[in-house]
Amino acid sequence: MRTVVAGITLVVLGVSLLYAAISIPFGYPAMSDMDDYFLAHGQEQTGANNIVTSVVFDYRGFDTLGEACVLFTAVSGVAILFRLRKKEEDYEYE
Amino acid sequence: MIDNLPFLVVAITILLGLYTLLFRKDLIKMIMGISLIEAGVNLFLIALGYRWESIAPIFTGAPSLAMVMPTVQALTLTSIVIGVATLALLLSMVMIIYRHYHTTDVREVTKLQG
Amino acid sequence: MSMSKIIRTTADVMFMFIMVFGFYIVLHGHLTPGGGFQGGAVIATAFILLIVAHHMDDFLGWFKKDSFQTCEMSGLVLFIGTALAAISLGYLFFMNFLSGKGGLFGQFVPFGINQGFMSTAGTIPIMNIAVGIEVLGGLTIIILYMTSGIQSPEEGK
Amino acid sequence: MDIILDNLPGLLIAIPLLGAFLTPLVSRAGDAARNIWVLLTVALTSLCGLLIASRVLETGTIVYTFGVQHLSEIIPPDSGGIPIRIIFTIDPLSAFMLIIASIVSFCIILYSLSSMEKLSGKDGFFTLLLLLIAGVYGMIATGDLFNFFVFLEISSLAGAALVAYRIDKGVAAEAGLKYAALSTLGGLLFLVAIGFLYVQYNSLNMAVIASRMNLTGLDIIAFVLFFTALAMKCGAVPMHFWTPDSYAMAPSAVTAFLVVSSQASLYALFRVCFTLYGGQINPLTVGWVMIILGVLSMFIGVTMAIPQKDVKRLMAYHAVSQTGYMLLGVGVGLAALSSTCMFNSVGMTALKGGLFHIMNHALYKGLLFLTAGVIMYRCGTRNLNQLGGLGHNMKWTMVFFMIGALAIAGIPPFNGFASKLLIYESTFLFNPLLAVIAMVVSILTLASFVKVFHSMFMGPKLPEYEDVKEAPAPMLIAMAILAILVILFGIFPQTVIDTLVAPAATALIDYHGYAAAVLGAQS
Repeated sequence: MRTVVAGITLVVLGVSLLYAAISIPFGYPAMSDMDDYFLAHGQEQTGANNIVTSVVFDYRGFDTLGEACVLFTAVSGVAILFRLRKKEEDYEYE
Repeated sequence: MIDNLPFLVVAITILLGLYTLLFRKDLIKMIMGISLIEAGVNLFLIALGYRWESIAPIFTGAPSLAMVMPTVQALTLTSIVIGVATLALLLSMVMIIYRHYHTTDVREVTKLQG
Repeated sequence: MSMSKIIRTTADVMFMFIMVFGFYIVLHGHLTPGGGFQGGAVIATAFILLIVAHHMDDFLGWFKKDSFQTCEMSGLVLFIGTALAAISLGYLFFMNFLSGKGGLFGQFVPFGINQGFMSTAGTIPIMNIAVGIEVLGGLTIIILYMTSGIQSPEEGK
Repeated sequence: MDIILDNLPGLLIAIPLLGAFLTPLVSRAGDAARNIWVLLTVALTSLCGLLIASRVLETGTIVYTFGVQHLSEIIPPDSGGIPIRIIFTIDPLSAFMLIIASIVSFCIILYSLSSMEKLSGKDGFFTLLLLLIAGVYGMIATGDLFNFFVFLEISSLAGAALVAYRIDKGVAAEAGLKYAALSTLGGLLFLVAIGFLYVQYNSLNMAVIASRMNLTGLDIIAFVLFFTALAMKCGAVPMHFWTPDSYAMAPSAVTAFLVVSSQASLYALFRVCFTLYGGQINPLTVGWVMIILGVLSMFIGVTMAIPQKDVKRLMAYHAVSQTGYMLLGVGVGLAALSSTCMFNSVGMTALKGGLFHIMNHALYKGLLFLTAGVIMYRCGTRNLNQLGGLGHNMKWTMVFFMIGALAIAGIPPFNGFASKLLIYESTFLFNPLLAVIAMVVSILTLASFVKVFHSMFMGPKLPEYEDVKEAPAPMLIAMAILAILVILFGIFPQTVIDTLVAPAATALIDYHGYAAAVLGAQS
């Protein structure tokens, strides 16, 4: 039963991805006004030559704050998984 | 049609990753499937922002002014680091499961009935 | 789990070069391709090279695990500190209050191709350094925990 | 002072993150210092959340742009009318969810201060709890799709690590792995859908995409991906196999907040269906899909809950079935949108019922999980067969459990009844069969909770629980806050509906207003 459901999801997602692959023109984006604004004004407003860094740290800096938090979550998650635990903390799951 | 080759590669990578995730029985292979899907999605995001005959959006000594779309690359950077973080957490959980169950086969690991 | 003598000596030598290259990527994030995350990852590979080449206890002899944790925390606090400083100066959160003001990193950059000046781009270099330190500490701690997790299969260690 | 009031949305996320970053440092100075630090951070954040909610309910949608000099610079003058930065758009619906998150987050931190005393790794636990709270706040308040994805990942990772906190001989780690793998998969599908929208409309802001949207084949695929990704995350039936495991294995304070984080995904599902694809999708078909999901969740949740013998697994299945009620309520509201006459009579009450049920569910389900946590904290086991006769010693916990159980079953004086009544009225007019199923499920819920109440609290005093003491003070205060709110919302439902739920429901439907708030009325 599980393989049937998995097969259906695989086929459905495959068809939708292939349809998308055919219908999106590669190299000719439909609209690019936001990106042209970044390219045109990136240097004056943020002063950085590397526009990607200016987008990462200034225009969409809040994403990068979330980004650093994701990495910090992973570190604290790994830290509490490998911590030194006292013996009796485990709950006997029968 | 041949111009859309990158999106075809994306579709194949994501399907391969999903196949490994859904049909493989070993936990480590399932996590490999997840990282394959992540690679596919990152490639998809990058390929969305490409323009023909354009260079990377860096003005230091740039040969031409026709540049690729920068926002997508910022999204991909974030998505890659999220991929690293998820993989680190998933793999350390599998290590813990292996330490207690001494197996990584999904069928034996289901003490919790789903 | 330590490698042969040749690998250990080359690792010690290479460690310095990778560190310098990593800090170059972090510091020149706003001019050349790269930035906080990529540079931090390169520096983290320098530490992981040492972990792989030498025995864990030797490595923990040189660098304490707490030093990486403080490294990571200071990077994060510096990052959110520069962002909060914008609020204290009366602007909104995450405002680039240094760019174009002629101060620390404030040189004005006109549109067009130039060879890149170091003291430009306001708060972006500061954030680059902060994220570089954070990723450096974070990735090394993850690898330290996972290698210590492998070595000791018995309960609790 | 007005600097803080203007920057509230930014501070709403900055304070918990700063608190989480500094917790390991503060905890080196001892447990008491860390407890004070964590409690202070959460109290400040909840205050921010409530302040924002009250300002939004007074002055309408707040739009906060990150990285500009003044609050009014949403769209840069020379960018042709498109916002280019990340924007927090907090409309009455987000304010409604912010109130839930603030109340429940304060209660669970207060609760876990004392419930974690005997366990190890506490600074990691509190760091992750603060990050989970910050992630849920971000998911609720953001108006930017990719920013939502980043906060979705933060709350998923923090939630998965907290689910696996106890490790329990690998069983909790397995539940955490299941939760993390599923959330990552959901997040990746969400990201692919963002890519589809980005390539066509070149924007990540929900308001801009909504105003530029004209439905193409790609948008329908993106909608399906959004729907499955968020349905996966909110514990609706087809993908609900992670909910019972992770809710049962996580520490009970964390479970109470995982319920709120699933509701944040549910909020995002409604945001996508009502605002992002406002006038584009056919409300009847999507409404019926939501109704079917809701009915399935209700029915499967309850029927799977009855044979359970682990208290928290039983409550987890009830959480799945209650999510079904919310989906049913809002689904009927969405389906009724297709014809205005039906909407005026049925749709508005259904929407109000569904949204009000989100708040009630967060309150009484949080209360129930906290009571289960007290029993786990004092008796060390969750197995119903081994428990019994706890009513003699644990008076307060019994009272709180009774309040929670009666509220979930929808008994009149409590808040569950108020929202379920709204859902029954509207679904009965819409399609009588649905209302009948909803009532049957409600009766089954009451039956299973009576069984749990009897097996845990009634009966003779068992020898091994002879000297079991009542829960410590912070846990009782936390449960008392939730219990008082459950009773208060039950006795005065009409005032709560008029002040909180009605503006949220109107804001949900009015996607033009949402776009106008961000784009300055030329959308």
